[in-house]
Amino acid sequence: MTLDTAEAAGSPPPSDLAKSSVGNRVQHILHAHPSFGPLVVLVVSAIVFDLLNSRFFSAANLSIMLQEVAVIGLLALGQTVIILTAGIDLAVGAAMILAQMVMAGLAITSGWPVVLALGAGLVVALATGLVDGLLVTRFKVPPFIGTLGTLGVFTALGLLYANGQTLNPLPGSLLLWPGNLIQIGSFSLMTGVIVMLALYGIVGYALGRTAWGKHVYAVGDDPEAARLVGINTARLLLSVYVLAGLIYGIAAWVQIGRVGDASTNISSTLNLDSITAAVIGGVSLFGGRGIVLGTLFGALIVQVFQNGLALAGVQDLYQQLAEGVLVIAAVAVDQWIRKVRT
Amino acid sequence: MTLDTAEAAGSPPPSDLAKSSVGNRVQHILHAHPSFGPLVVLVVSAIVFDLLNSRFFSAANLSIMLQEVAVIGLLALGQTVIILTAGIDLAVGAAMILAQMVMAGLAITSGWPVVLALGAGLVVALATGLVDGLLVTRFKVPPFIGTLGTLGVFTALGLLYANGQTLNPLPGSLLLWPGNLIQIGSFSLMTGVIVMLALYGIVGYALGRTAWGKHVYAVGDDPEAARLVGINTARLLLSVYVLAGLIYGIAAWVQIGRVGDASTNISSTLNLDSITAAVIGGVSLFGGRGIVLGTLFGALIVQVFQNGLALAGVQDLYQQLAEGVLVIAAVAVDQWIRKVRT
Amino acid sequence: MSATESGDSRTEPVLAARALTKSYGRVEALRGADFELYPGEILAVIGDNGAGKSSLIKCLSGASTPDSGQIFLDGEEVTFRTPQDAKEAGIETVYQTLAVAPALDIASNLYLGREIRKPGPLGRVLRHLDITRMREEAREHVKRLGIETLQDITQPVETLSGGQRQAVAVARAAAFGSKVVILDEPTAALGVRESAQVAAIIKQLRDHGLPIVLISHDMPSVFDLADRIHIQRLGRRAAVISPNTHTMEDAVAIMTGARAA
Amino acid sequence: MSATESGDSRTEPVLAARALTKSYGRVEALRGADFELYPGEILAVIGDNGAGKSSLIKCLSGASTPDSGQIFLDGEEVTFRTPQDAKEAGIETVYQTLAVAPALDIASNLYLGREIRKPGPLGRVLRHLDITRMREEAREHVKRLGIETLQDITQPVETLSGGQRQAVAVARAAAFGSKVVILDEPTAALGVRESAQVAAIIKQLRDHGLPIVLISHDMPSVFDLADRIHIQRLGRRAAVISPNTHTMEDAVAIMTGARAA
Amino acid sequence: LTSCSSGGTASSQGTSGGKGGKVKVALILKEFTNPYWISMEKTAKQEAAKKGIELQVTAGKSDDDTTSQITQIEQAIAAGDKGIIISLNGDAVNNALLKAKKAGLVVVAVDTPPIPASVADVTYATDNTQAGTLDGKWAAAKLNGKSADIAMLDDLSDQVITVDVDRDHGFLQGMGIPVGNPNVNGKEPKSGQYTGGKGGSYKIACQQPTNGSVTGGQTAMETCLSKDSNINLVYAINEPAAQGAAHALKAGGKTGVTVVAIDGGCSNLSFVSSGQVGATAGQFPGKMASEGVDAIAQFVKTGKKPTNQQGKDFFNTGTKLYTDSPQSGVSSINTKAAAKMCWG
Ligand SMILES: Nc1ncnc2c1ncn2[C@@H]1O[C@H](COP(=O)(O)OP(=O)(O)OP(=O)(O)O)[C@@H](O)[C@H]1O
Ligand SMILES: Nc1ncnc2c1ncn2[C@@H]1O[C@H](COP(=O)(O)OP(=O)(O)OP(=O)(O)O)[C@@H](O)[C@H]1O
Ligand SMILES: [Mg+2]
Ligand SMILES: [Mg+2]
Repeated sequence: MTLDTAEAAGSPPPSDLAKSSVGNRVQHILHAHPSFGPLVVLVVSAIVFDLLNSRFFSAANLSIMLQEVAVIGLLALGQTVIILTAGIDLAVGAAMILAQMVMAGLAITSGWPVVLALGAGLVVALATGLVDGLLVTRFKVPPFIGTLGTLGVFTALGLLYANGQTLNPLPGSLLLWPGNLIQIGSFSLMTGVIVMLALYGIVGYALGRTAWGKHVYAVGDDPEAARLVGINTARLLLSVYVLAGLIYGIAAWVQIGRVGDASTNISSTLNLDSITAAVIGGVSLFGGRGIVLGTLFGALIVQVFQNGLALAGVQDLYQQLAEGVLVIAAVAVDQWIRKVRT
Repeated sequence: MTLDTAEAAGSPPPSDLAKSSVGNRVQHILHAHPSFGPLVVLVVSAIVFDLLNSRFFSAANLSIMLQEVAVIGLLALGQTVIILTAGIDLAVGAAMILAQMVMAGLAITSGWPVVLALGAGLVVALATGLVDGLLVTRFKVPPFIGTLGTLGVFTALGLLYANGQTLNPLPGSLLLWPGNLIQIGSFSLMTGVIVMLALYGIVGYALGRTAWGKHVYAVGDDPEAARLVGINTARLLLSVYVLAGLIYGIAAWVQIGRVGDASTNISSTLNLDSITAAVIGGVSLFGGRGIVLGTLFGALIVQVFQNGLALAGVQDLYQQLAEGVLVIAAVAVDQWIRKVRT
Repeated sequence: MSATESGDSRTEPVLAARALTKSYGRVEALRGADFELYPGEILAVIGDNGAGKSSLIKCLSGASTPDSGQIFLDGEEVTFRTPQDAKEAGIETVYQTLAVAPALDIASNLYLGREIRKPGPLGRVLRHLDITRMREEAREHVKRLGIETLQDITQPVETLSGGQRQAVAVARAAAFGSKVVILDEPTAALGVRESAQVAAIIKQLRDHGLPIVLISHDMPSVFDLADRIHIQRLGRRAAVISPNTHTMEDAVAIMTGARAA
Repeated sequence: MSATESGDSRTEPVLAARALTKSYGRVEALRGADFELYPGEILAVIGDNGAGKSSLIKCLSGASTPDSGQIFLDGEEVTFRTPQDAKEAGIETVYQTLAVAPALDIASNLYLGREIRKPGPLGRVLRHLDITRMREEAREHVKRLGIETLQDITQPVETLSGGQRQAVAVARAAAFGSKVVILDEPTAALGVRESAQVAAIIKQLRDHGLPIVLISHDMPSVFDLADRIHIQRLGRRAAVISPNTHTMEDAVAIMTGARAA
Repeated sequence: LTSCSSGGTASSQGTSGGKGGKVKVALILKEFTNPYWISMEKTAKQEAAKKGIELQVTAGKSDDDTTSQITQIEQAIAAGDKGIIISLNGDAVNNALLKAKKAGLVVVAVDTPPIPASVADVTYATDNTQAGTLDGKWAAAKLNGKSADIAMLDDLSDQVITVDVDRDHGFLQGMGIPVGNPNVNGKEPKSGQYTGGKGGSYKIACQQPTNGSVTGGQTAMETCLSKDSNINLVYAINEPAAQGAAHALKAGGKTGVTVVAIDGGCSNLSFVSSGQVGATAGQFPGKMASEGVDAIAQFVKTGKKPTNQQGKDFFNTGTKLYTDSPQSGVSSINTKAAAKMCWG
């Protein structure tokens, strides 16, 4: 009998760092921090755009980009939590518009105290989440259809309530608070941006550091397994939709503050835009994979592309073309960065 | 030693029909024919709408409903094949519009022979599918992002090519052929509807009765398993996107025939509409589950709702509201019909 | 259903079922299955593939609802609508499909549904998980099952080897069962040493008074461990035998229908 | 690496590998593994959980690409970029994860990638599958493995019992292997009778001259079937032994590192 | 006409005559999110009620959705409506409208003239070029010889629509800037001399799409300011876009920028009175709608189809410039007076 290779009995498993070449290191970082890819894309494209037009990195332009990302960033945050459960929310924009019209309508048309009107708007937003959540959990309607239906319903309700009006809150009103600008040198930071970042922090914490978050991932990953280990998946999903609704309510407030009035005439692609931010940020549409930080980067990447192309003087139609190409390139680069040999 | 239950040794397993109560029968039908649910929804809602307005079942109205469903039905067919592979196509409408402008532009502006112009348009449509397919298979871009990017690109290309023009093909031209009406009594059947039904037949056959179809389902169901059994998943996916592109090209032709001209203003929600038809028809957005017949029913259901509500005299925003509610109800009923005890 | 094997017939079963049926479309998985588990015993459940063993324990653990029949816990009739109900009643189960969240790491999976929070206000108010502690304990739990090849405790379970993954699922049940532990083929993917460890743990749990249901195709191990053996056949309980009075050949013969029990 | 057990050393290996390495991030699954399979033999591969057995055969079957090292088929160096490449070279594999399409029925899964078309123009031109024939043959194949509880041949495999599902995967390899058959724990979920059937089939295939790689944790069955035993440990081949010269205890001791082989 | 028929359930008038049932008319709007359309709907409904007409109001999903509009036209034909009042989303609906005409329906276009104009029997619309020209003239006069650094906030980037081009070009003409290509936006020389008012040098600092929405206007203005912080004149396609621009200017701390718009909605007048929007060219959607309803009512009564004014492609419903900073040579009315004729 001849033996091929002899392994010293009981030799300890080799240390984790035994073979840690630079390539391995990078791979390990990427494994541990999956939103590193989008970050690289963000930084590189920002630098390129600054080379094309040096105003890009001006304080004024940076302030504006952050302001512009506040609302969509918030919507994408709620969307991300839902996508993590393998859901999708097509009614995100409609819910925000409805909440916004309720806030402004109660405060201005119906003359409620602003605090109450704001609270009522948040409650309405929360209720939109509750409706979506119940459709998904109770009536077993796939999230795509449930929220497509409520997209129609919330849009109609918002328009019926608004009755064709654009409402302008009084200057200095609490409703406009998220639009306040904090001057830091020549950089002006909008309060709503701080609100958005704070919410990313809170939701990121809840997802990464609490049992609730682990359950969100587990349900999105394999709902049957989550059910079998004893997670109340229906209650969990409901909590997710309600949370998302609340975030949309806050987005409504930020929207009023930023724009200075409440109207129903807001982009009809908010649902696609918020999903795009999440997917560019590395969140899987099949659920269970991704982090909110990625979504934030995703939203910023889209913003940087739009702003950068406009500043670079690219014409309308070509801008749309270039944006399409860039979005694809961003994700292709991210895929290439995170490619793990199999 | 006492035995609890004695089973006669080697007793044959009980016959399949041993316990076939009516409930069981229905369940079995539903298992074998998962698009039975949408069919029930379709029939019931059609009957209800006819009770609300007896014009609903008039030959004229039925003709119109079928005509209206032809284009979206074709788009939803291509979309369904992609969804079955766990993909999604956001560029479906953009690809159709581009192909349409190429067909009409070459035939009218550039004066190509109509057959060649038509062929070129189909090739362009096929190429859009090829691009999407390559993005997904070569560059590993998630379908959502890949087709979102090409949505921008194809839209821009279509507009640049069209240069703001609406093109009217000559009467009697081949380009208008799908719009021809075949009179059957007072019922007028559009040629494009026959084209659509034929394509549903062909694709349904390919999916259900050929190896290619089995592979489509396998790849959508579990891409890793499909790879391990030796399916060339990249080539398969590519074939799916190219096929879908071709179908969009045919949809472009039908669109020209039906509308009588080619313009870029069609609808920006064709992507959502086509996905909706598939999902209402019971196709899973996670891939691998569903049949094209379901999609056809799904497209018809949406059409019946729109038409029926309008005939019933439901006004403006309330129509939008009611449509949202009905779409949810349709799927909830379907879920309830197919509910299998677990 | 008059008497059962072993002296346990005087005491009341911890967990019992009467005439459970369950069918899926045309397929009848259970056709009136009975079941009894007595305090402090290891009950093995054996049977051909497709005999309805997993279907049976799914009903017992709330993972599925029988079409008809009754389930009793400590003599009281119960209805488990969800696995959570059964878990709250103290029934811990390792399913044949393992029921893990593939993208989550080992510790998160081990503690899924019973996470440990940090001590102090961080845990109480902010509900911060004690991730370090869960990781450390997870490493211990898995080691205890003899798995020594684990290189990285932060690996998502989808990247684990078949056996490592099973170890995570088994460790979960072993660590947390409070009234009954049900194991559906817990050693199928495990190596020789690891299987032995699991056997040792099963014995240990029994010695602590916890009754155990063990589904397995490994006859030698079943005859080594079990106090009683429930033989499932064609969706019913064909017999209950004792490893003392019957041989493996007897068991296999009844199982396959070669003998009328 | 001079000589190997058994008289097969004179002939050339059908399938061989030298110094394969493979790591995933920080985890090293293979650390220079060697491998040889000789014509007409049953080679068992045993080892602890996580020893790298599945990783090894994944490299051999094209399911994954080694970071370094070489693979030889009939003495020629080959690179399998996809499982398809290996399959075309005649290597049929049952993976531990089974690799089935859950929503497809049994026949579709069995024939996935090698579907049978209808005779005549229907099959040639329209590529119509012969679904009736595939179903009938599938039923035969599964029966042959001893699975008798199957009630409905049109069941999607996701609704099959654990053992039934494994039987589908094994039947596939057994039916189609042309040069080498690799089985990664093919009997883990199978019952007593079914495992015996698979063992019989393995022998039968070998008797037809097909060499077989069998990964298993079931020592008695390994010692019963194998001509040679490859012992994997910590990502390397620790030893190759013969069931004639070594006992199970020897094997386990080498496997677990209790003995220096 | 007769009283409201039985609850409107079964439309018993299967016969083509309006006998017994109400005359039915379809009002097909572009979309519902812009208050402009809601306002038009309201007036149309009032007028219809007066004339005893049953109005079925629908709209596209967005302002490029011709698919829904085609469906709605065909349904109106199938439902036996007497006429269609439509604000069309694109040329793709032309054939459907021709079919409607063939089936004997009166087709009235409102707000947006179809191309060719003969697709509709009559069109009631704002003369968008004239509206833009008013803005341009006023702005040129207001500049009083100063150089102009202009931001052009158009409607859509992805389509060429007549309203967009007419207003944009009207503004440029009013300013006295030559338009490059009469069919497309953005082809004018990027700098040069404007000849309106006292005349002076101008520069087109940026041109951005707004989709005619507040957020779009705001984003566009912000981008423009990033490109060129010296902008002192902003043309906005409509009032929502102008409001967004005004807000962006305020947030950016920019003062002394003149914004001009087109619309004339009541709820937007405060922007004009506060000076955030310098002037706006008011249009009269209510007039368009009620004229449309009247035309169809007339047809039902007399069988006479309405027609456009001789030699014109559409019936101009007029436009008035609203501003609190009147300029000599440009006729305008102040916001107080405007409050009586604004819409919404
Ligand atoms: N969801 C389902 N749909 C249809 N049939 C099912 C379903 N679940 C189980 N079955 C069928 O019920 C029968 C019993 O399955 P079960 O999983 O209980 O067997 P088992 O005894 O655990 O077998 P194994 O030893 O292979 O795990 C099998 O024939 C199986 O195919
Ligand atoms: N994709 C992956 N990512 C990270 N680690 C992996 C991956 N695949 C395998 N491993 C690790 O590689 C090692 C070897 O795994 P492998 O599956 O080859 O073991 P095995 O010998 O087949 O074990 P078992 O008997 O349990 O099936 C294990 O430590 C496993 O965790
Ligand atoms: Mg089982
Ligand atoms: Mg393995």
